[in-house]
Amino acid sequence: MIASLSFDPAVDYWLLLAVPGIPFVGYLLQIALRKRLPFGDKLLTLGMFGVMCITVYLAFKAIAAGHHGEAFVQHSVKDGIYFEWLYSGAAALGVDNIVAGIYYDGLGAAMLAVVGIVSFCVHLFSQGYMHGDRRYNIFFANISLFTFAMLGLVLSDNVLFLFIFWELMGLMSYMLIGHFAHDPSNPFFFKWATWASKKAFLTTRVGDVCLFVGVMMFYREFGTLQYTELWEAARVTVANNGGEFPAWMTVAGLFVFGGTVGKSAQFPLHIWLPDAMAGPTPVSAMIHAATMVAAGVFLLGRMYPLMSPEALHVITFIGATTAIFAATIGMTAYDLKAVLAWSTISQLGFMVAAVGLGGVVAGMFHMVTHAFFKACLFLSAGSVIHGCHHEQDMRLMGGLRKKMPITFVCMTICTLAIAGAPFFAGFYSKDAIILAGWANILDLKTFSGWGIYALVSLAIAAAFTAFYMFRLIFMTFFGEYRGNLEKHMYSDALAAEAAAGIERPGGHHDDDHGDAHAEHGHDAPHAEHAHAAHGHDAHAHEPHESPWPMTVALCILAFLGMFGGHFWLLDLPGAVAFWHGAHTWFESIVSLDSLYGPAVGAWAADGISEGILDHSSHIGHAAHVRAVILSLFVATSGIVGAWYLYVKRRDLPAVITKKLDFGYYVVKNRYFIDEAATLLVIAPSVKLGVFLKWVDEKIVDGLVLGIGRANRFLGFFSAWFDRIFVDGAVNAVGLVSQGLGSAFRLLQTGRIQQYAAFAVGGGLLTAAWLILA
Amino acid sequence: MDQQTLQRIFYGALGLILLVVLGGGLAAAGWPGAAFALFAFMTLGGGLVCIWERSVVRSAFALMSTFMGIAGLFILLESDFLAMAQILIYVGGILALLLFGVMLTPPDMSERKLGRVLPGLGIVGLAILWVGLKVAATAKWAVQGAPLDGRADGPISSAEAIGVGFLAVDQYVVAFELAAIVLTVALVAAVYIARRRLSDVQPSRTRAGEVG
Amino acid sequence: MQAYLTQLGHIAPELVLTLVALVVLVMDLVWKGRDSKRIGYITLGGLAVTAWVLWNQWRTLGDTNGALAETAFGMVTVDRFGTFFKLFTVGSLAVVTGFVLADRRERKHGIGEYYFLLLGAAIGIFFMVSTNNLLLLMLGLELLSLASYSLAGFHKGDKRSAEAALKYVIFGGLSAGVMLYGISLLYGMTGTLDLNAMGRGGTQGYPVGLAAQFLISPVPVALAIVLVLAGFAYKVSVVPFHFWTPDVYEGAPTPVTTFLAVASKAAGFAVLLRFVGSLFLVDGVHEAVAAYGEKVGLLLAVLAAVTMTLGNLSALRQTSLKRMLAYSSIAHAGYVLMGLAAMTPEGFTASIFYLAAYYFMNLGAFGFLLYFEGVTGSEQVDSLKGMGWRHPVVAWSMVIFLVSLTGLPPTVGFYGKLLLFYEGIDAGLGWLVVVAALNSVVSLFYYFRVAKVMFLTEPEDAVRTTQPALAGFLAILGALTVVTGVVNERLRTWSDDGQASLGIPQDAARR
Amino acid sequence: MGLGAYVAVSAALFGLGIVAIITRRNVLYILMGIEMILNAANINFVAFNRFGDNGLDGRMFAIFTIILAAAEAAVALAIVLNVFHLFSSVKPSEADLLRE
Repeated sequence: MIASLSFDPAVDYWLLLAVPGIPFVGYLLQIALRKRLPFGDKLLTLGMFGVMCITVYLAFKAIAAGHHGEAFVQHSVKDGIYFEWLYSGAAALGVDNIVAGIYYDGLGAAMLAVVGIVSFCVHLFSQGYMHGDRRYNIFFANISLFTFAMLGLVLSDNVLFLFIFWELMGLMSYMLIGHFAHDPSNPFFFKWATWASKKAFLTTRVGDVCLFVGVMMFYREFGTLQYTELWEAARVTVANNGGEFPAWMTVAGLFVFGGTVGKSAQFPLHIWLPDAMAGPTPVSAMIHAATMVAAGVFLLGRMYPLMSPEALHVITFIGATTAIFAATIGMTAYDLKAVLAWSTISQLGFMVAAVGLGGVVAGMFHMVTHAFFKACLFLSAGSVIHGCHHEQDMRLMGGLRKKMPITFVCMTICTLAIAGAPFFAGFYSKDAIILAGWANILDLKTFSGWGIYALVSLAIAAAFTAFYMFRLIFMTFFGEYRGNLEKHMYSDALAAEAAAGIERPGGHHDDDHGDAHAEHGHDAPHAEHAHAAHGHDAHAHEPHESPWPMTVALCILAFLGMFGGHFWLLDLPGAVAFWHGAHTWFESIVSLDSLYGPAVGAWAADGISEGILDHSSHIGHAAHVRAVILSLFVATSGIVGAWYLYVKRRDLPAVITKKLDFGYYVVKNRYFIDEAATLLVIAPSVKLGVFLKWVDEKIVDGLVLGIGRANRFLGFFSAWFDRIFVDGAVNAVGLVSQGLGSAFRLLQTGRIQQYAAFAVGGGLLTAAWLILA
Repeated sequence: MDQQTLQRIFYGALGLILLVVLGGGLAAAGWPGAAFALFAFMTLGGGLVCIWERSVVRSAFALMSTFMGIAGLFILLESDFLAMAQILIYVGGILALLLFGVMLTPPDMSERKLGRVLPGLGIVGLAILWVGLKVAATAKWAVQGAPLDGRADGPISSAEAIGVGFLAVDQYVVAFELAAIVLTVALVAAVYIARRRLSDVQPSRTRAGEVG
Repeated sequence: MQAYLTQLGHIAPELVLTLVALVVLVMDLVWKGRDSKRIGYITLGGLAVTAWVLWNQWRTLGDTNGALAETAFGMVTVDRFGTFFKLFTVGSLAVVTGFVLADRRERKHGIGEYYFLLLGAAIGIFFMVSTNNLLLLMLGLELLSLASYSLAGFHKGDKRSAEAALKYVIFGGLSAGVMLYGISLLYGMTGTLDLNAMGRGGTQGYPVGLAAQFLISPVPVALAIVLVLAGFAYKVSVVPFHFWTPDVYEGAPTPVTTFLAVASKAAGFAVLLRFVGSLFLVDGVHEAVAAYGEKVGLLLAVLAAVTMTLGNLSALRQTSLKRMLAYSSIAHAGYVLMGLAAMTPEGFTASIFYLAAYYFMNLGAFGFLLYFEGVTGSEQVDSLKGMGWRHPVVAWSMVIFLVSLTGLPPTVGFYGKLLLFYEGIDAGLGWLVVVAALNSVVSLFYYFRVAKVMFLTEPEDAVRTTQPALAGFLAILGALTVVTGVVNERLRTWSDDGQASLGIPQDAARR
Repeated sequence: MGLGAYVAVSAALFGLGIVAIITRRNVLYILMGIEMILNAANINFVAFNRFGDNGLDGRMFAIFTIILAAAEAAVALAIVLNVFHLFSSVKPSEADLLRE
């Protein structure tokens, strides 16, 4: 039965077209009708459910084909829906038309399914989470448009359209981060959201410009923007160049990678992502964890054959650095969402590093599994925050295990997944990345110092990941609930922070709790203010489980976080082989051949160590066993460490913190990268702006004024000229059009015989012209 | 000049022109020429009178002269069937229709005449004359060069040829049928628009059941 | 007999449509005009059948390079060009029928005649767009005109409607007479009524017909061409034969205005395209004739420039939406004429494509007008105050139509204009393209005044009624306007197929 | 008489028709002017057919023109009557509700 599910262009292309179409129509409806659209949120969610069904259905087709040994080949514009862009103009420019079409392959199938599922879950979740928001409808409209953009990005078959959707996503990210910027009832979010949205927009713009430059470089050299043609062009170019990448390709590739650095929050442009947490939590889950930030990695996957080895080294370095550096920061954060944000950056580093190491399939795989469990983690965090009445500080939580059982179970599953516990989704993908690193080192062909650096960094980062994620679980769900306690183990630290004027994002969002505490500032001890603020609502200060739309969304994602790595339900032989991790569902549909086509695939594989490609080979086997052991080891060490520090010996963290005094201070302050950016980039920019303004005011204006004076001095000619010709021209256009309009109106006398006379006269004139001409 | 004098001058001039063209036609081409001159005069003179006269009824009758003259020209052009059709349809049908119209509308004697007619006549006439002369001087008509009276087989009755042409598969049958549709549509339209009912005058008070 | 049946098969769409018209007439008599809706549905059903027949014809014509070698009954040219415009006509007539059904101000009796006359006009269009024979063309044109005159005056108790009909019939009669005279001159010079034969220069280097005339002087040809063009120009309201347009559009019932502005105008352009193409551009045309075609092209270009300028500038000051749309339709005639003036096959394609684009956006705009006549009972732009918030679906659809009429992306109007501009430049009419671009800017002002009034002013009185069916239909049209603006491969191909069946050689680009 | 004479008569009649349409104030004159123009064209058709000796085209066209003229006259008169009933005038210049 499953075998009969083969890709049918006649039907499936229309389904694919409907996939971005549904959220777009939803967006239009919602934005046009706003509150007049009855059950707008429900409608959009329903539409998104349809999208999810379509995408999952199509993905299952792909998986089924893969499991039955059929190569899931690329379906491209040649046999699908497409339209020619610049139909006439391109010919005039002397280049080929840009054909925008649908490109659907295994990676696309997986990515679509991810976006479809996560979008649906986020829509569902938001119904509970955003309930009562002032701009509830706008929120849904925006998130629908974002979904449209993301789906379009995945489906588009050329880099130009990828870029267009990329920018659209950037815009929607900006709007969604700034969602609370229109809500003055919460001063903290009000300020933070405005600032964070701007920061995110501007920071990613740096990367986007790089991407555009890179794309244009490729377009200039290759004359095309289609993926398939780009890959082939790269292969031919390199072959003609004696197997070496030309230097410009390294440069262009790095420019393209710049886009990834911006969008996927890689070092050093990662600074926007933690602040993007100013947006509503569902947005964080969808945009800043599962989909948009993954687009950068997706881009790398699409552009991989264009990357020279040198570029790949840079990519490896950046990815590995990001992975470990973000992980260290994640260990020190107390804000629930901040931990997850840093974890996201770290995981994105894993993916980028994987691509750099040649494990492009592994990177893509991790992108997919990560989307599931990270979305689930964020939504669980949202559920916790919602349950704790918009408190985000982990130090004010604890013991929620009993009060929010569903959330607890879901979050724990996904934490196990991200930590790389066996049988969970993250295990397979992280294992594949470690394997890529190991094979990279073992193989002479690809060996470089970067590989060792990457492997070590990634292994440590993986251990750190397990540590800080379980730290999160233990702090949030274990122990006793600290939200209501006046005195607990963190109260001194909190009071000190409050005294130092450090604002916290939590506890301020109060659509339903009044804004009484907004006035009396943040210097009051938290417990007291919590009572004062929420006192009028008897049950409000007790954490509670979230409503069903939220928990259902959590359960769907948690299920995928558990089983997303390996659908052994589908295919028994795959289950037998799962120890080898060889036949995950993902690898059955995405291989280098199916990603880039046979010719380019083989060529791309040529530059990759064979261990990554073939698990049965000597290197592959050796690498694989070591990789599995290493992953198990780091995961276990991280989990045990977290358990020891946050359950067994809860006094130790403070001691360690004290011991590490300066180091902790540096990490806690995010390595001062924001400050460095301010000092090195922003401040000079501002200074430059000030300088240019000065130049403009003093010199340019002065010059202009001088000329003006000279003119006046010379005589009235200039003024006359100005008045008659410049003003005159502007006025004349208006006058002539008005005047001619009036003149034409005079012709329209309403008298038919005069019309006839005019017509005869006009006809005679025409005839005369034609006769005399 | 008062109206009376103008009328006299106009009709006097017309009479003179008639004499001149008749004589000219006779001199130029014998009796056929005279016949042509007569019919041409009927045609154009009728048109002139039609424009000149201020009574609609008179104008309508002048137009009849035009139509009859054209019928005569058709006979000269060996299209006797057409001539009959011209008289039957134009004089018998269209003109009768026009006369109905004339009678259903009141006479309008306030018509200004010379001041309004002459300048227009002059300008348009001159322009058309200019164009006409240029055309006449340069036209190369697709003629076979056969003069009117040089034809061996003499006048033919075109009725049969036309009748066959109407119905022959590869000639005019489509046009014929289309003409039928045109007439049907015109009939329906004319009847609908000319038909008057109470409800047309008082659109807001349509009485139930009033149909027709 | 077999041949006869085959030939009948070639004019099957016309036959079916005639049958539908007769059925409508008879059923109206049988039902004594009591049931207006049922007649409307019969009309729609008949149109659907006609469309189906036409579609089959379109497909089968694909086997013979888009056109049959032999004319049916010696007169009817069966080609994809004609079929394209017939489909266009059926499509717009179906919409107009829907409008009649939705028109709140339409009285109930006489509705049988209403549909019959509409169908009669369509029959006229069917014949006139699919013939190279001037006789049949004239008959079809007159059939369309006669039906249109009476339709314009259909509200016979309404002074404005009656006045519109009077103006239309006078201007139309004059134009028809003038055109007939021009045809007689062409006939005199060539000895044939077949457009394709006129330009052919005869064999053995001995020129006949127009070519022979050109040996002596082009003056008589110029006169004849101007006279005939006057007849077509009146139909598509090109300056200086446009004067009737605003008055008649304003006075006629809105569905009729829609019909005149869309179907009738497209049919006029169809015959204009065929006339110019067959006379000057088709394969085998004598070189003297072809050379003269360039001059005619220049004339058309000048007329196009004047037409679009006049239309747009006059529209600027209109307070009545209906009258504004009338002037806008004049301006659009200028745009379409631009592709014709290019005198290249691609230019013709662009014109045809633009007409198809015009179908979506103008039907939509007039549907909007109809909708608001039903709501406010007024045609004034000012009466739309604040309606954007009261009737969002219709208002936003209208915004799409306005965007498309202005020619902004991502609508089909933009794409159509892009093609026209491109072909204009390609044909060396850069100045005309500049004029057209400036005109588009001018048009922005009055189009967006409508949007401004709808969305940026406060509503004055309460909402009265809505017509959800009409609103939904407009939304669909709006969606189509956008969709065809992006995905118009198919439409372009169809336009090109239609153009290709005219038989203009690809190298007809001479400038 | 040669072809030129007929064409000259036809051209003159055409001119008269135009003048009638433009100058006379009564709408019935306009209709008469239109008839004149149609008749002028008819003379041309028949004359060209007669002298050109090329089938029946011209004569047939003339017949169809007569038919068209009849149809048009019927419709036009119906419209004129309707206008007369509403405006109590047959002067087209007095029906000028629609202008500018």
